[in-house]
Amino acid sequence: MTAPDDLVRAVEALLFASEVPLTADEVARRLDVPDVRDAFARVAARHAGHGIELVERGGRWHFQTPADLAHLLRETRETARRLSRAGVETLAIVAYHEPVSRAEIEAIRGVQISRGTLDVLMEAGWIAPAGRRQIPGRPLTYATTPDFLSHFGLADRRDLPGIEDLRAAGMLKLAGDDWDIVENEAELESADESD
Amino acid sequence: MTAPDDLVRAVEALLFASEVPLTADEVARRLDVPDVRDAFARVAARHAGHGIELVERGGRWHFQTPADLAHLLRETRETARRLSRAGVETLAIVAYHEPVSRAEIEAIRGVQISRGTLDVLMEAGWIAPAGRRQIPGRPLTYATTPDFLSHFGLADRRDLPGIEDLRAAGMLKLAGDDWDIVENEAELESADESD
Amino acid sequence: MIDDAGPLTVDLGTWEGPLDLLLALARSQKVDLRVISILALVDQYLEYLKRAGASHLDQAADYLVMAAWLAYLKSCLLLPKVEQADPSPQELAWRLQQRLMRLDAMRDSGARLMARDRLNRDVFLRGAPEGLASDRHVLWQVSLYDLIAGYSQVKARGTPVLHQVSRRPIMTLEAAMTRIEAMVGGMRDWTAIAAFMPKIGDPDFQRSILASTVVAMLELARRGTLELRQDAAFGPLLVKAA
Repeated sequence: MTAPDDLVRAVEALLFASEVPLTADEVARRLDVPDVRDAFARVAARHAGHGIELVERGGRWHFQTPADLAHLLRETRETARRLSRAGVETLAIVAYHEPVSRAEIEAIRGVQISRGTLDVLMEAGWIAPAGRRQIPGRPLTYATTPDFLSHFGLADRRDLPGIEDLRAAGMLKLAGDDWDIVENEAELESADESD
Repeated sequence: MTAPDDLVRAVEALLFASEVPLTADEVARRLDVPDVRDAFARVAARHAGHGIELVERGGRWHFQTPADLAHLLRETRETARRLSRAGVETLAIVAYHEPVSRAEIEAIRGVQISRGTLDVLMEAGWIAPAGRRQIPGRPLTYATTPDFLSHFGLADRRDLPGIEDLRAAGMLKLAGDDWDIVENEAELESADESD
Repeated sequence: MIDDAGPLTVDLGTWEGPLDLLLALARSQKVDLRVISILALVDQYLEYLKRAGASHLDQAADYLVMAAWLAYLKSCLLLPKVEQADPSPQELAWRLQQRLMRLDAMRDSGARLMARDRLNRDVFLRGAPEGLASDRHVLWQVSLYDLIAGYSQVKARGTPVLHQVSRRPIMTLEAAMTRIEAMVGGMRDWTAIAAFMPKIGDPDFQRSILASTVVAMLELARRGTLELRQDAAFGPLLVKAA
């Protein structure tokens, strides 16, 4: 084991002490150095396979325990609240299609979504409003947040399970192209949509 | 670097995720092993000299960042801001008339000054309280500091240009200025000072 | 599970909308969703709906809309392939298939997402991080020129005000104190404050004299030169030498 250089030590200490995940830029700015990528890689390498690991989630880095030790740690922590089936489907639709409007989510699921479903996902910090679509009615769209990536252990949206296959199969295109049936229905439903 | 054994990994993860420092007994009980002393020593050795360290305090163990890196966890961000006009004028009045009370500054400026103005000048280290005036109400007076002189490159407060200099330099356009009148007024007004 | 449910009465409440039911039926064909038989699917859907019975019709309007649409689709598919409206029934059937595949893919993706190593369930963050703090320190920018120019402005602005103030007839605090100190030596008995005030007609000047006299007396009382007494609120203020 070689002695760590000062920058690597400093990067490690900052990431370890921080209460929130940090981007490489934030760390570099705090340490007043041009680049910390190499130091990040060295810290990550030092911990690989140990009881602490450094991971990247949506460009932000944090230390966490490895998943295989979950059984040792779980009992002290409350387990995450179970999401309803509608919640799970809605989250998946947002994650794979973002940004996506409520009417588009409903078109894919074939049912209206209750107001509570989006609220629960927003309260969990996993999705957030992501601007309005520039079409008549200017519907609000939703997208996932950095916390979503952290929570589900995704370095990037490209890590979403099977997203490339789904995209290649044309499954991730939103209404407006070849969705006449859906669109008619979506229009019908959107008339019911009060908000 | 050798592959860490499972117990060492588990000890490390447990101490990392715990919200409070843990005793060796607590860790041993959680992991259902007779002794963790050796594992503790190995975790401590792994981090020695790095940006994370395992320390014992009164029989309880926890991770912390090394003391020599503590300065990295606190950063001081310097932002440059222009002093407000009220601030500049107040500072000038203190410099020319010190020691001077707040009511006197207000009398000279012809407008009230907010408490914040004096606070900013004191925070900047340019003025400081300079005792109370021995008149009714015992108002606090202010004077400039050595930092003030060094910031403005002055050897002495008397190096500030006087009224005649200002007039000669064309900076003072109005005729009929009289220091005595101002000073009389300052004394008069000090009787009204409420704070 | 749909197979198992076979002859039982179908509770539409179990499915979230017709698409959900259709997907369940399509899956019951136990083939790749890409090759399901739309005709078989339509028949199963209508059959299930029939079994669901009238008791659920009130809450099943959208199921009936879908049933009508599917019946229409089926009839189109069964008709000989002549000049048909655009889109063709084959096209519509394909789209329905796509829709089911898509819903199925999202359902599957959601399950895979939930099964990932999740924060605070499978992986844990540091329990007690020190935290990073940011102190803001403001560097105030002001030059010597700003300072001098600022003072010049104060002086230039202040001058006219002074003339106005000096015209007002005023007894200064100093004057009042000198006057009272000179007079109070002889006052061994409680004496009303008015005795210390010169009789002058100008009411503005009178007010200034009263104010300065009272403040001067308070100051002299504090120094122990005289004593003050007031028997009732707003009553006459009495003075005597200490």
